[in-house]
Amino acid sequence: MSNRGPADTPPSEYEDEGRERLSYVVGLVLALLLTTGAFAVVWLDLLSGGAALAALGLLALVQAVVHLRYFLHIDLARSHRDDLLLILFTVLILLIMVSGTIWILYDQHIRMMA
Amino acid sequence: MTLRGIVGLLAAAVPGTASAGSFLEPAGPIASAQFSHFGVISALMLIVIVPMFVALPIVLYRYRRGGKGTYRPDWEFNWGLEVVIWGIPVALALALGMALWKHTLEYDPYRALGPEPLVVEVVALDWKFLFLYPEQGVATINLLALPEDRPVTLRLTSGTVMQSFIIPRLAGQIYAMAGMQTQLNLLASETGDFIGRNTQYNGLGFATQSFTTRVMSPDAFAGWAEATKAQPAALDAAGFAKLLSPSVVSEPVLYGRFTPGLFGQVMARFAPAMVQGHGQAGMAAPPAPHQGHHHMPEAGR
Amino acid sequence: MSLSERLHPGLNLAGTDPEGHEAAEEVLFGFWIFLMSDLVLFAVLFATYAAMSVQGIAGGPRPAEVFDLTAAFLETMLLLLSSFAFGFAMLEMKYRENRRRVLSWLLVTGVLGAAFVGMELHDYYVMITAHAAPPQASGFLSAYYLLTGTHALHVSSGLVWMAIMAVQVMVIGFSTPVKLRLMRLALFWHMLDVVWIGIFTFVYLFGVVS
Amino acid sequence: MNWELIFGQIKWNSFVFSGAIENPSLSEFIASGAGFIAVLGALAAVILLTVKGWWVPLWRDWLTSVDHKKVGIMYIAIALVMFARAVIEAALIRAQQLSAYDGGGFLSADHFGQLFSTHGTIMIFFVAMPFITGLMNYVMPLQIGARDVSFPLLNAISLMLTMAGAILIMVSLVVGQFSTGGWSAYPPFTGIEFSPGEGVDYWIWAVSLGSIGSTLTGLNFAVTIYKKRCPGMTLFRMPLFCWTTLCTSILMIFAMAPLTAATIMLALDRYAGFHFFTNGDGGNMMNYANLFWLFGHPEVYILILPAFGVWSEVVATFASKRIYGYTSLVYATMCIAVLSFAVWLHHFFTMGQSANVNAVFGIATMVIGVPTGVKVYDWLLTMVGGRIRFTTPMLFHINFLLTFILGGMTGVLLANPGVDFQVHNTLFLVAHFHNMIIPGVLFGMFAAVQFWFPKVFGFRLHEGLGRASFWCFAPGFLLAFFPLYWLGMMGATRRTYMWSDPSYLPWLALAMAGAALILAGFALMVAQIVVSVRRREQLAAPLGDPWDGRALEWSIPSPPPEWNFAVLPQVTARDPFYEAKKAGIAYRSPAAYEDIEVPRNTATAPLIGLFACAWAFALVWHIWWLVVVSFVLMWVVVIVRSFQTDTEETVPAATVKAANEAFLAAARAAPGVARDREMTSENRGRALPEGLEGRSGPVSSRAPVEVLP
Repeated sequence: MSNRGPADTPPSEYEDEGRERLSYVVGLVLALLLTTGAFAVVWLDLLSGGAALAALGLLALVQAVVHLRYFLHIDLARSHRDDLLLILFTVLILLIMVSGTIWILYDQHIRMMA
Repeated sequence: MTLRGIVGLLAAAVPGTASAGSFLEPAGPIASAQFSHFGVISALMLIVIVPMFVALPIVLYRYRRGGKGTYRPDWEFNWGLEVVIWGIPVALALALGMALWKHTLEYDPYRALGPEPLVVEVVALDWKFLFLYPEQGVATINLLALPEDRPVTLRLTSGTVMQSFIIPRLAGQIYAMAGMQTQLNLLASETGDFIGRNTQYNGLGFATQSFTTRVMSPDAFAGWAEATKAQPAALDAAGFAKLLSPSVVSEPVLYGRFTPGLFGQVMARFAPAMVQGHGQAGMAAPPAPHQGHHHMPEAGR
Repeated sequence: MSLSERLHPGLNLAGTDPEGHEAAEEVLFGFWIFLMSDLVLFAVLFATYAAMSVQGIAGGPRPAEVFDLTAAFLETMLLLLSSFAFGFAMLEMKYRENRRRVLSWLLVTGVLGAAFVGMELHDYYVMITAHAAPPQASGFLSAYYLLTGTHALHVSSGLVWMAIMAVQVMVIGFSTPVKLRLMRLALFWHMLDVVWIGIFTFVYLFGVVS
Repeated sequence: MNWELIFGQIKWNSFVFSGAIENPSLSEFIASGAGFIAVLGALAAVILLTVKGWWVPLWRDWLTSVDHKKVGIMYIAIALVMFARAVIEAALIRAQQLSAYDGGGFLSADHFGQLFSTHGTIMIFFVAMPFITGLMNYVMPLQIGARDVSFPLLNAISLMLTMAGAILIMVSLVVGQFSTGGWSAYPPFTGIEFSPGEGVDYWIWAVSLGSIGSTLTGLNFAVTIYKKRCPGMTLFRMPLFCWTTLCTSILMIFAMAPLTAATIMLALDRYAGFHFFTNGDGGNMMNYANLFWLFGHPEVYILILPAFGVWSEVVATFASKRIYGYTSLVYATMCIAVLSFAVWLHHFFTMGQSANVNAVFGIATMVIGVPTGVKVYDWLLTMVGGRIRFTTPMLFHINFLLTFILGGMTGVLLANPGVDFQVHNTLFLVAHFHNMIIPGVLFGMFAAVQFWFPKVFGFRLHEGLGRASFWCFAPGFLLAFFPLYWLGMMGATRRTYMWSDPSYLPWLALAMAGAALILAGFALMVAQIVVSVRRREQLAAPLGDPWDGRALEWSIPSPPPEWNFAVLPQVTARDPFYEAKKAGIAYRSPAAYEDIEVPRNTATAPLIGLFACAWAFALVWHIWWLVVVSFVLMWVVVIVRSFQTDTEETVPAATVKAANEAFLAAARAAPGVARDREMTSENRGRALPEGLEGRSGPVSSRAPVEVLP
């Protein structure tokens, strides 16, 4: 990919811009593949039941990571520790809340509604 | 139990324990276990409480301004003490946790207390409770008659808002919710009248929403059932519809018979799908392994 | 090199605008926290949906009966491309500060985003008219409309924000506050895309599979 | 014109006074009286402001201010006003229950229902929350050596949203009824089918405004602590109050979202016929309990952690000693913060889920007891080796240690599903959470007021009246709530406006006596403030350090200048001001001064608050035109603000220098006061550090730096 910046732009910035542009393109391509893959699983009946759910969940997880990495530029090696800790803590809280809620309500379903 | 003895003695010395409904005077194994568990936990907790009550006055006296204690303004840490103040609570939490685990699993309100329990269906209504006896074919409002020493299974639902059902001297609370069915198993080992009530606020008549639990000898219970059957009043769908409007019932009402399957119908008013066609649905996320395995046929009848 | 090594989420200004990068530190961290809080809100809505899509059918339609996967796929593509377009708007802002090109990329982003919202509204219209599935029909549908509706509302407010930012770029130009606002909008936009991954997977695909 | 189009569902009989006319009874007269007092209070405030000509200063210096110190003071003012209402409601509740044997009493069931609902809602959302938020606002930036929070305007907006919620609740005294669903507003009782009026809507919108404000506050404080610490102030050098502020902020960021979700769902159920928590049609009321307590449990720790921070500051200062086990306390705080997200089910053990679920959450709850127990013993050990002064805050602390540990014991009892089955929804539970919140949070805040008041206003509070109020509050609490434990074990249910068991009577009488003592304590506290304001000359401590303080806030004048620190401090250790005093380098003049940028005052925040309040009121009464107009205006204000570029002003270095050098000179010149004289008028805020009295005497005014002889 070539880019035409102003003549006074130092060369290092050309590299930076190329790298960052590439990041968005890679992100787009991967996201397209993963999305199409997820829909293909359902449309083409590639898998069924639990396997399909597991595969879809995995594809969604990977795609979320792709978005974080290539669109939001979160990089394990080069990012702030504060930000990373925040994300990890958020993930922990999300897991507790979502899995706890589903566990509780599922248990209720079995005990009181089924 | 000696602990119970002590607490009982204490209770007798304080005004108020003559109250008709407290787990401090258990009349069955469940309430009794809850009472002794209360005692065990309280006793264990003294391990952290007593040292504070002993040490704090000493420290305050010794290290008050002008006291004899040496002033060490920069002292801030000691490994030995640190191990003690983390270690004792951790050990205590372990012990308490084990007691909790054991008690909770053993006294799950859904666990039947023996074979052939007497099944009573409870419908929580606005400011009264309806009790249905499928075995005897009778129904009552605000009177729960029970035989002594026979396991009882209460199945609870609500015809209105969420309520919390309790007979303190026999067992603890469980919620009754519309379209859902909860269970409470108990056993009465003493005869007598015990108070039961709703503890979840549900409007103007809440304060008065209590009922009598009358525990009788098995023979007396059988006699009671026969006598109640002879009552002329019958509870049908139309009669139930009238009960749905909020009211306070001061004297118990007895019905000689009721429309069979009434309990299921009350549930079905709020959850038709649960009764007819549940099981096809699966938890969307994550996949639910047990779905559809827990039919409860009586709910569908 | 400590400035360019310590990177915050999203595009960093370290290489081209050190002063802006310094100012971004606090502001972007704050916005990132806001996004995490918002994510918790979505998580709770997801969990509610997961339970309601099973317990809350109440004799009404089931997920598989009302969802249109083709529409969901097209919506996914629109949102993904708009996210991508926003990325390019940010690159133009960072390296050239060229108003016309930034605005054109923002326009592309906005049009794709608006198309996404339009398609979702159309989905709702079809569900309500053709499938008799309004939010009042059952707990499941209430949860569905709340989850997707909250997302659509986020996208719509993103569009309004984008319009305001376009005006600010024209009126104020690329001052540091304007740049920082655009960077925050970019984070917001990308994060909505991440939430949408959850929606198309756990709502639409899971709903049709199970 | 169509009445309903303009006024929505407001009718003539929506006004509280109509009840007293149409249906005269003591209960209605009390309701009208409360409404009357609210109107009269507002009127009196308007008249006072007009007569004294305070409208302009109120607007110019306070409402439009974005200074964290003023925002903090306004938060605490809200908390105190709302506390006055809620504590009177508490006394009414007690009086009703005392007099309500077999249907006696003077309140109607409906009025009683509103009382316990407003009491709980106000105490949590509009007393405890603003109190801790105000305190963190004032103290935290000073302790980390910052000039303000990261986003001062956002801070002011949070305040105004909270104020809008508080005003909405006050309005409900006069127009319409409040919810009777309790502070937790469980559906389906609060659904449209069973609570058709406007009461629950008041609850929903008041709480939503407060919770949005708190989320933004949490965000703001977390960024402030992460990004605005002064040079050398590493995380592990921060005062413990800052640590607890950080953990509380993080809890606020994550815990408010489930509440917002729950209130939105409840609102959709009520306004638009959705079925989240309804009876039937696929609604599931248990999910409400789940969502509410996903917020509600962390909320408990949002309240108590800042109080823990206060206790740490108080005990170290009045024992004149380093805090024992700093690192231990920090990790204990973190443990509590994380674990608080994993125990919410213990609020509904009785819903009927399986024993495994109950046991897991019960054990998780007990585990929280471990770090809490550690903290309590850390505070005890802090006193070991100290020189303890029994000042008012310290008395509150001692009382806290003893009562809180008892509350902890009942908490562990309640964590056992088997015990909870028996005492859930009884007065035992009521006693337990009041036992945690009153000696822990509320008295913590009172201690904080006594402790930091001289910093905020430049003069000390009257110590005698402070101790007198303590000696009402502490036994008052014991009398008011320990009988409730026993009543709960006897089977007395909460939220009953009458009862029929004669054996409850003596215990209810004791509780009433306790409530009266608490009221007396509050009256003494108000008297203390009034007397202290009158004697402010005698009590003045402008030199900033009346208690021999340890953290940075004591190194600056009282009240602090708008810019807090003339030059941002450089920190090399924990307890930096104490270390500076010890090393003899306190009150040293900085090498150079620079211009300081401070944000200009702006009408943005009060306007947003005003429109938010109008919006919520319109939603309550279904006044749709006002809903649209106020919502649009709210965002117009935000957008207009975003186009303003000139939002800061500069304080010239010369101004800063003049002010700061005058303060430093006065501090150096002042004779220090030793600890045994700290409650006399000799205490002008220049402390002789405990244990170092012999080394540092009055310093000659010629010395540029305080040098030890």
